[in-house]
Amino acid sequence: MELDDLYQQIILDHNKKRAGYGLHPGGFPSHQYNPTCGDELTLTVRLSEDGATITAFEWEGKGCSISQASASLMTSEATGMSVIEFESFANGFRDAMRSRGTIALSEDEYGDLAALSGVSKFVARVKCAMLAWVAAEDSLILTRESLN
Amino acid sequence: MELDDLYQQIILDHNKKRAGYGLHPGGFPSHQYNPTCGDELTLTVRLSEDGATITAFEWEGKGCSISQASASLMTSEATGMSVIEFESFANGFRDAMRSRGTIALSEDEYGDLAALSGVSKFVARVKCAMLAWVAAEDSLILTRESLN
Amino acid sequence: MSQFTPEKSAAIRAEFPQLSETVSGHPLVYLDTAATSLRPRLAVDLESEFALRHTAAVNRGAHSLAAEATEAYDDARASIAAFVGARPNQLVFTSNATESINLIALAFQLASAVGSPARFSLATGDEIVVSEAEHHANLIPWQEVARQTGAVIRVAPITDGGELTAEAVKSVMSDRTRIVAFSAVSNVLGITNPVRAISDLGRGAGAIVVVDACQSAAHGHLDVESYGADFVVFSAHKMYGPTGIGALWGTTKILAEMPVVLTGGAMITRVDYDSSDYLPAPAKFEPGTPRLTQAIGWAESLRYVESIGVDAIAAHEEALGADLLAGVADIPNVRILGTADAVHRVGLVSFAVDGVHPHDVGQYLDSRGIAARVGHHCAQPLHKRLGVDSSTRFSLGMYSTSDDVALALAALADVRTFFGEG
Amino acid sequence: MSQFTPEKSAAIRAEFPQLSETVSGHPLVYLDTAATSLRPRLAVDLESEFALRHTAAVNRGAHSLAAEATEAYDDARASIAAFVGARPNQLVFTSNATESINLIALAFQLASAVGSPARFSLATGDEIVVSEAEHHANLIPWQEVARQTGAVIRVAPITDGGELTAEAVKSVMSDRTRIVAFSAVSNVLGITNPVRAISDLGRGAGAIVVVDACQSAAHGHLDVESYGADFVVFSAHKMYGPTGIGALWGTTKILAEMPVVLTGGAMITRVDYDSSDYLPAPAKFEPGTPRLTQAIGWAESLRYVESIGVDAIAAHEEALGADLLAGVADIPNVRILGTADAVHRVGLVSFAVDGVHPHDVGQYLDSRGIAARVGHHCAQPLHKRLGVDSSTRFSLGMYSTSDDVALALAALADVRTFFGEG
Ligand SMILES: Cc1ncc(COP(=O)(O)O)c(C=O)c1O
Ligand SMILES: Cc1ncc(COP(=O)(O)O)c(C=O)c1O
Repeated sequence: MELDDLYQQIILDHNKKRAGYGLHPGGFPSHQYNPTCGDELTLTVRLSEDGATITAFEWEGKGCSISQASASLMTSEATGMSVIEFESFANGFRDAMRSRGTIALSEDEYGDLAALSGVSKFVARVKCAMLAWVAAEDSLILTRESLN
Repeated sequence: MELDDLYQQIILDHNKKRAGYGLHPGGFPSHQYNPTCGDELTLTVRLSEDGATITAFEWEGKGCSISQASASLMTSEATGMSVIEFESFANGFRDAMRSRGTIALSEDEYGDLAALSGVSKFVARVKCAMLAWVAAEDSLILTRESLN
Repeated sequence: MSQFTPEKSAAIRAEFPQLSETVSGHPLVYLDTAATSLRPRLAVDLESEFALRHTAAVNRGAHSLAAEATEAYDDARASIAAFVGARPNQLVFTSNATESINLIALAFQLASAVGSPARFSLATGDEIVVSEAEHHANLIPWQEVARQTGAVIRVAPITDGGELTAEAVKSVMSDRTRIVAFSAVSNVLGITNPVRAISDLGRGAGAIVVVDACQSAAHGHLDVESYGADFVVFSAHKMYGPTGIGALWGTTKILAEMPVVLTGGAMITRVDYDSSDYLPAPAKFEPGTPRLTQAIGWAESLRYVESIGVDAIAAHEEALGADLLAGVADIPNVRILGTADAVHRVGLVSFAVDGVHPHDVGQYLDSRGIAARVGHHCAQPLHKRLGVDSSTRFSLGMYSTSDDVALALAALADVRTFFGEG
Repeated sequence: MSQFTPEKSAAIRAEFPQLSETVSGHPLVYLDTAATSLRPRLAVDLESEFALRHTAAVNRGAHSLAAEATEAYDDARASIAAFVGARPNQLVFTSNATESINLIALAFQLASAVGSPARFSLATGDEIVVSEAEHHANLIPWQEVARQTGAVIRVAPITDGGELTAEAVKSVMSDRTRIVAFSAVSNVLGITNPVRAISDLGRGAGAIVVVDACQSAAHGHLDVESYGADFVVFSAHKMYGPTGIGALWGTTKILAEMPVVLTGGAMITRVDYDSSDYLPAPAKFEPGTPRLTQAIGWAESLRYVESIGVDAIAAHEEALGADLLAGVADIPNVRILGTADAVHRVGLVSFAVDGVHPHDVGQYLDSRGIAARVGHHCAQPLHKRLGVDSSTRFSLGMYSTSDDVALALAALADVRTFFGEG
């Protein structure tokens, strides 16, 4: 396992850039916590008025470069997706992360997120990469529940 | 370790003979218990009026041949001893039992009790051989306390 | 009769180096598997190898060694769970079955002290049902619960033949029954109890049902779900695994309801000076550095058991056990504890020899190389119930052979003569 | 600087096979001994050998194997006790230090529920003193005690430099102080606390004093008596011993007063269906089948430590630790947790790297073969107190060398550059 598999330049950049960073009031924020390292992240998914499309991800939190870059890259790549699209997008991402290096994210589908493919070889870091995604899925559930 | 070291004929005989068997009312009986096997033994030491001499051992109990023979042999060999004599006699017996085969009981001093020498090689059985002796020492203490 | 071919038996025995030791100058005949089983070499070797080359802190830190150790530990839990038909999250590691039962008992004590959670809170007059045949491990913890909470122990009678029936359990149940705790197989009687029927009775009445599976695990197919209980406990060292590790299995629901008992690191999410939040089971019950190499070794032992075949082992032990039982029954002046006619038995028989104390019986057997267990086998009340203080026990494992049985029976037949009773 | 000659170091390292493993293509530099220490071959080998050739039930049965196992187990206890300056009857085996503390905490919970024995019964408003620097293992069990009994946790402050003084402990004590629990050495700070002074304060006030000696055991001479406490706890796996075993040391008096917590077989004298009588310590606290091979392995590990010399190891680790500390302090933008100027430290340093998260620091170090611990090290509140969420830690063992230190420092110096912070 090479360190550069994990820390591609795009990741180091997004760790600093942090697209979507900053929470605004309202919405249904989800707070996620990683007990091993104490990292945490709060994220709100914003939907279009008809509830069908993701218009924004807003998040704040502290954590390692993988967790920060993953949140930032998700924001960059998934903003504008329909909720349905995002769900399968997130499933695909999770499958790749859990694959222990056997599934790579295609650049066609995942764009810059493909840079996170290497994480799946570092089992201890998969949770870091998933933190923002778990928060997004949870925020979507909270949003949907509020509609019922 | 040979089984005959442990079970000399004298022991097998005393396991049946059980000198001193039968408790009578009065005195200061001591009850001893071996938690590993559930064996128990109650023994009363009877002293002469001046409290100096052991006139009898009375005991009842159930247990293995070693514990029964040890009580019976103690009765045979130590009845009539002075309390002081018995104390050092019992100490010598204990030392031999705990010696892991390095100290043999002399026939001159211990008579038929010397047949128990072999027990000391069988660590798990030392407690059995000591049961009556611990009871005797305890009964003596109880008796002495009653005099104070 | 052995169900294994001589070749098969020889191959199995070669995996257990202790079987080539001698005792009192005779090749060891190990008939004490019910107390603790011998260890297969490949499992011990794997455990050493792990200790020597892969030691690292589990669930902590990002370094590769730690990640690998964590994975190995999780895999071990998953494979032990699979062996007993459980999901990994339902399997809590403990030190031994005794500790497993204590965790449950302590949960009751802790909850009762504060009155919550309700399911684990007992009040004066609530009832705890155990059987007359329990090991001390499945009796004394309940006595402590009773002592603290004012609950009452109700003892389900066994028959004179040692059998526990669902009716007997029912006879001591009432609308105050809150706990039903009993063993799948008594370690003295070897008789298989009607576990499912008793569990159904207990759970049907709203009680929490605890099954002590120490003697049924690894001697036949164990599917914890099929017991229909809330909790099932067992120990690795009776399943060809190491000392120092055992398990508490619980349904997902009951483990979620059960309050924490032991606390500390590795079972928390957030900790402040005043209070802390806990992870879900099994982590919730496993504070501190885990039994890492023991879990690895246990899992490997069970893999070995599976490679031979659980059903094949059960058939082998049952057939050999029948011979053993018949052989002991044939020896004059030897009394078997518990009926020899029970429909289902494991390969285990306890007995009393007329006129010869079990310590002496055991010593004599030992002089002929036979390792048998003597004493009350941690079941004093059961022995009293059966009219003896202690007994001698032969118990079989996967490595036992017809020769072992023959040698044990021959020696047993000579015991009374040796002690001048014959 | 290493206090061992290169030959001596090489001989020690040869005894720890894991040191010849590679990580990320580099020879392993193991700097995580404070989490769990590597295992010497001779101790692991002895443990395997015992498991493979001498397995038998301890404290039970008359067969020779069982008698031998019992003797070996008792001898192991005696030699571990001797290593820490204790008498064998004062040393209770547990699963780990966490469980040791929990036994004490549970004794308080159980006693408080029934109001007896008085020494272990707490009432609302009674106080439990801990320090700001405690491991979760020495904090959360007390929170549970407080939650149940209405007692209150009082936290003795450390200085910004991480030092705990007797005065600070005194400042939070009152006439309601019933328990004082603190670590001899924090696993994050590495600073040696004034244990005796704090114990004297606590016991002087009639409190029960509990010392967590996890990080002081096996890194220097440990004489439990000299701590002046009621209880001292430690874990084998931080002392070159196996996982799955630890100890609770208590004074003879306190162990006699302490109520039983875990119950079952092997700790009793007489058992009826209704109630039972218990043996004295340590048996009273050790129900069920003991951690046999683990005790044997632990004792052998300590024999190896003694063969090298406890004082020599302490001097070695202290000298090397001073280099490590100075080296880390010299790297720009790295902040050490706790003062670097403490008079007594063990070979351990935790730090934060500006702009780089500890997970990333650890991952980078790992890529250079260095096994360091990252995270909150089971001390979340302490990290918060020091203004960080988590940190990276280097810790030394008897096998650590100047090369290890140099490699770790060189890698650490490169971390910020790699992450574009340099
Ligand atoms: C100071 C301190 N206390 C307690 C513990 C807990 O030890 P264990 O996990 O072995 O129970 C540790 C180690 O993790 C420690 O360093
Ligand atoms: C039926 C039964 N229950 C409980 C136990 C206790 O097991 P352990 O000593 O491993 O905790 C045993 C074994 O001694 C047993 O046979």
